[in-house]
Amino acid sequence: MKPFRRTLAGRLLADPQAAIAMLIIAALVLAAVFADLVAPYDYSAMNLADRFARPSADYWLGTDNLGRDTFSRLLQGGRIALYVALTAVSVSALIGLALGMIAGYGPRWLDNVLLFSFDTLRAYPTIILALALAALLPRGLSTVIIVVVITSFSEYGRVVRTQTLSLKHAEFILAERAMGAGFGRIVFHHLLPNVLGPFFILAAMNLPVVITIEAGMSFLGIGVPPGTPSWGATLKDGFDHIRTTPWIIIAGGLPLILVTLGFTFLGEALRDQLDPKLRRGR
Amino acid sequence: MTDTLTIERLSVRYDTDKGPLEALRDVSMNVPAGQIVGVVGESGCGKSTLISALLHLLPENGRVSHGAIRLEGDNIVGAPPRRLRDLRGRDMSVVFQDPMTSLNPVLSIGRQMRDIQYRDGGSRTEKDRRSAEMLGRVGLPDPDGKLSFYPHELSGGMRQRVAIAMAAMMQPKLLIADEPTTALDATLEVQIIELLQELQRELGCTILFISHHLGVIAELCERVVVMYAGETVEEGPVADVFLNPAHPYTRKLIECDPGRLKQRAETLPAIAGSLPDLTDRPKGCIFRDRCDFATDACADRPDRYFVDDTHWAACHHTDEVRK
Amino acid sequence: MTQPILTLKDVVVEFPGLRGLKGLMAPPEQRHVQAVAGISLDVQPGETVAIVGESGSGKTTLARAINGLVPLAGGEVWFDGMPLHERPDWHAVRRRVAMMFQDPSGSLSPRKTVRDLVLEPFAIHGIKLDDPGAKAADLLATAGLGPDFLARYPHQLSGGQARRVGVARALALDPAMVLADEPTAGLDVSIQGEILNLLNRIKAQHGLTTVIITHNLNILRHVADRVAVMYLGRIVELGEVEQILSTPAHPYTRALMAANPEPDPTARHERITLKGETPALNARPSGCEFHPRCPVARPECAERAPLLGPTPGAGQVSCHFPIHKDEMNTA
Amino acid sequence: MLHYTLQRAALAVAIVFVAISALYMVMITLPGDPTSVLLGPRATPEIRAEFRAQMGLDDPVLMQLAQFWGRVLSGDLGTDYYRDRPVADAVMGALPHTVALVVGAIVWSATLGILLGAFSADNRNTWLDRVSGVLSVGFIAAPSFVVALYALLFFAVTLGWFPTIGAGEPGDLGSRLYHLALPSFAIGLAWVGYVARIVRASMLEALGENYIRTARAFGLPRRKVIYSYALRVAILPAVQVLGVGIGGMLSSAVFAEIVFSRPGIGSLIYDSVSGRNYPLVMGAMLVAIGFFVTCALVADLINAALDPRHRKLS
Repeated sequence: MKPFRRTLAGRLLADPQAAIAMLIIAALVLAAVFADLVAPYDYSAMNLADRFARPSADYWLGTDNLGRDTFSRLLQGGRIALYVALTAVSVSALIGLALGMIAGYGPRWLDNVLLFSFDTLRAYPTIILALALAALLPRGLSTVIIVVVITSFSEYGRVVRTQTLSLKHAEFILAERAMGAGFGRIVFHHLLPNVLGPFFILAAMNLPVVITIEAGMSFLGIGVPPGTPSWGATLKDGFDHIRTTPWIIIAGGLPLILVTLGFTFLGEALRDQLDPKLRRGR
Repeated sequence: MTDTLTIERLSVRYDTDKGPLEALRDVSMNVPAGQIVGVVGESGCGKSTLISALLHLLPENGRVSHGAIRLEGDNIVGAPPRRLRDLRGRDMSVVFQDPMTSLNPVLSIGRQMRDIQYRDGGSRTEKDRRSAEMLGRVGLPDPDGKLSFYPHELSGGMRQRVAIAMAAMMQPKLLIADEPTTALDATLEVQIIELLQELQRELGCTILFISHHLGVIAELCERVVVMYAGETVEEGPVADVFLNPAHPYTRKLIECDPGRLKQRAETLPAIAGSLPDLTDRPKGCIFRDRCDFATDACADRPDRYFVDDTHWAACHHTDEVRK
Repeated sequence: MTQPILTLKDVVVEFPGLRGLKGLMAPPEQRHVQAVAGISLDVQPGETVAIVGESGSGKTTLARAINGLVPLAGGEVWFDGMPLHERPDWHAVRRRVAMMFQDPSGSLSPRKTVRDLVLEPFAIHGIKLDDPGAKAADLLATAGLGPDFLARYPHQLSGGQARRVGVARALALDPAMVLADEPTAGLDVSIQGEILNLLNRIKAQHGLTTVIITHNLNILRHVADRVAVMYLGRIVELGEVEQILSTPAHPYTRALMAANPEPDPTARHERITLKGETPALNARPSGCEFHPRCPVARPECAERAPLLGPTPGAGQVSCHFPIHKDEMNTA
Repeated sequence: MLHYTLQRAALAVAIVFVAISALYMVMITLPGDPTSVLLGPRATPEIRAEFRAQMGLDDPVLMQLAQFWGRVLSGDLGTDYYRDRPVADAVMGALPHTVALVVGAIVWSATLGILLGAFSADNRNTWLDRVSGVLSVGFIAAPSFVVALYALLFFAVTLGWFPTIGAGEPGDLGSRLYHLALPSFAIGLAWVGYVARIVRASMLEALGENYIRTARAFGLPRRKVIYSYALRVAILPAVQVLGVGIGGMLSSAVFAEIVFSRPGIGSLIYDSVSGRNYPLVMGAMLVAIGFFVTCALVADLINAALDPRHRKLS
């Protein structure tokens, strides 16, 4: 057994940036899991007597135009953000991983076809495509996930392809072929383990991006169904009454910033640890 | 005869994760003016650290911990930045090993050669004229036209000629050549060695020639310094050192070169064992663990033992080695 | 005379030259360059043939073509009676033809332990071992490494140690032939000897046929029986090792030998400096492809390409005006 | 270089063609009945049939696609049925505002990002470097629409330093720039972070290269080595990233345009989506994707022009 401080988790905890990041992420996960227990109010309960209430002991982060408690809604929003991010990232990452390896290791013509489709998919600006598809698809989290998958799997595909391509001509792969190793053995035993590092880093870095997209789409009213307390929807409520309820904007933006910051920090720390080239010292 | 370069007990230390690493320890050598002096050693012997230390280009975690580097008598260790900049390129210049990466890929040859003449007066045309003249001298066809070329448009051999032209253009007191032929094919290696010999004759500059190739050193150099694990183990005239080595490592190294053997050998000589860990140098002689001559005396680090005025070795058993 | 174990007949390997728009517009002969341009060679069982050349000579490509890592564009390769140019069962062929690669640690899969690496051939060919650990230790021992290396990863090995792992692995399945690409590349002279001794010992023990690709002329005498000198994808000279070393007949071979100074300051070097550099594969000179660099070229060399023919000695050379032994002495 | 340019341009055209075609096919095949959307729920079956025939909605999908491209190539992007105006006019009227926004964001991110990145690399592993590293990551992490909202709330609504609404007076450059400052900053901030990270990383890589050692070994002044030799190489990936990043900026522009109530492609699409105004959505998508792909192409060509190694391809 390696001592704890030499394991990946140990090394990450020793990095203050990563430690803060993991703290934030832990808070998010806890809030998402225990949202119903922690929340002081039902996130959808309207209390018309307390509309536009400023932050106070009763309502820590004030209320909105319908008198709903902002804090409770934000807790619930974390759950939505986490759900969308994890689902969308795993789906698009797996598709990208498969296609990227096929492009990188497959025949040249297939590589050209896949690369062209990656390029084409990248040409759609995410939010604009989301708007276009919103006209066609029902409003809901599955639409958000579909949009994210469509616009982001090509990015994984591209990174995995580049990595695979550079490994394809590496001498150790040639050596495997020279020993008679077949396609499956080369791909799963020798390519995959060497591709996974950058792939996981990219996935970690993409979690906050997806959270932002979900919030953005909900802000535009094409994400979660009306009434669902996504962070983006909460921000939209705040924006609609910006002069009367500025606290909703301030409070609604903070968890979003904190969580994206947390995931980004973690992604960077992971990259520093997993990518020996970037590690300090030689 | 004056010495262009004298190195006295130079030690260089790197701070690493595993603690301090002494990459050079008590390195000493003399480079007489107007000569070609070879430095020979295998990987890990500290050749590249030595060059970085000479040019004061050690990485951030490295520093000279001890000793002196004298250029025409002046100690340049710890010299102020201004003096260092004057040293580099004017008093000392260098040709690096890999011609493919040692020239800037996004600047033309002419621009790079003009840039290094920044100290000299003269117009752009004048500088370009000088550059072209130098390129012609190192054997580039159509030197004027080559000024607008980018490095990737030239072959490896041609790039190395450009690098030599840059190094020689400033008429330095000391030209350092860091394995300038290692990345080249044998037939090109010959061309570059002849070019260096020619330049040395014409310009009369002093050359410190670093190589792992014993044959090239034997042919090109007058004196040779042998390095092992960050230490200088032997220094002397090439003929003496190669024909009558005084250090067991030198002797082994020469024996190992299969080009020396004129008969097919069933078993080729090799040096058993491996380099010591430089973060934890063994006490006593650095070569002790791999040495056939080692005795208890070797538990003490040997000092330089002079075989004659110009030839020394760091070994307690010099006499036996030379038998 | 015995049947050769490996026979090459006019082997040609092509690489794509110009691509894209330019490629479409270029004349067909420029769309491909020939890295190996018609090589014929017989290798007898138990023999060691060294293929010598500088970068761009096509020597590595030739080795890779023999065991199918790069496709043939023409010619025939016969190994032990099997036609390797007719879509053979490579899986089976590669079990008997082992290959050692140039980059000692780069040819080891970076995330596998040494134990996994030396057992890899058994895994690939589905061979069950009673005691894999013992087998791995055994193989390492043949290559001169102790069992403490079993748990290491490639990046924890020195160049010489990685090379030994490569040797252990090449021998795992008891191959009939080994293709060794630059077995001394990246090794210091003090280590080089050990690796060559190891190779020689194994060759003798197993009666291995070996093809060694190298640019290191110093080792030829000690490892090879015969030598083929390559230039621009063709063999320019072929012969017994001592004959090639002492009386090279091709001017290029001679320049190559002369370009390799001995570590002896008293030796008198007679240098033959070649003009210029090896031309690019898509700009092959006319006639004898060596003539622009040749110190003894005559006008007809630019017009007529020489064929590989017998030398005054027992070898073969492709030169209109090969050097004779007596010329050597007066030079 | 000419060959390279032609090849990249052909690829760009193909990408726009395929991207728009795919979207168009999805648009006309996926939803139930576009007539009910375009004509409203109260249209009679007769009117619908007439409309279908007129629009060619009963033709095979590929035929419709061909007709669509035929119209597009002749400059006709269709009609905006809500306001009864040509889509081309609406889109072309909105485009300059979005372009200005994106260009503004690029100006912010390129200048600040390169400065911050080069500064970080120059002072690597000092506390200055660490602070600027945390800042860059912070910039990257902050979602652009939250930045836009915060900027609006603090600098426009609370402090009143900047206008809250609109794109400024037509013809008055000063007023236009004044209105542009906050929204373009909101879009560009994340890219300041990206560019700074990339420039720092590639600077450090460049500083480790042999040719930098050569330059230093010849005694070139440190400033020259860093800012002229290393930065020149280090900027190349930043140009590439910004080129591709324009897609992201276009997405952010949607928010900036909505938050600051500016005209532009983003708000045009936003408004048309709620009304299911397909011709307008398609037109705006075409222009947005065309703009993005062109920018990426230009970035690619700039890169090739700055890096002589690239030109070898030609």
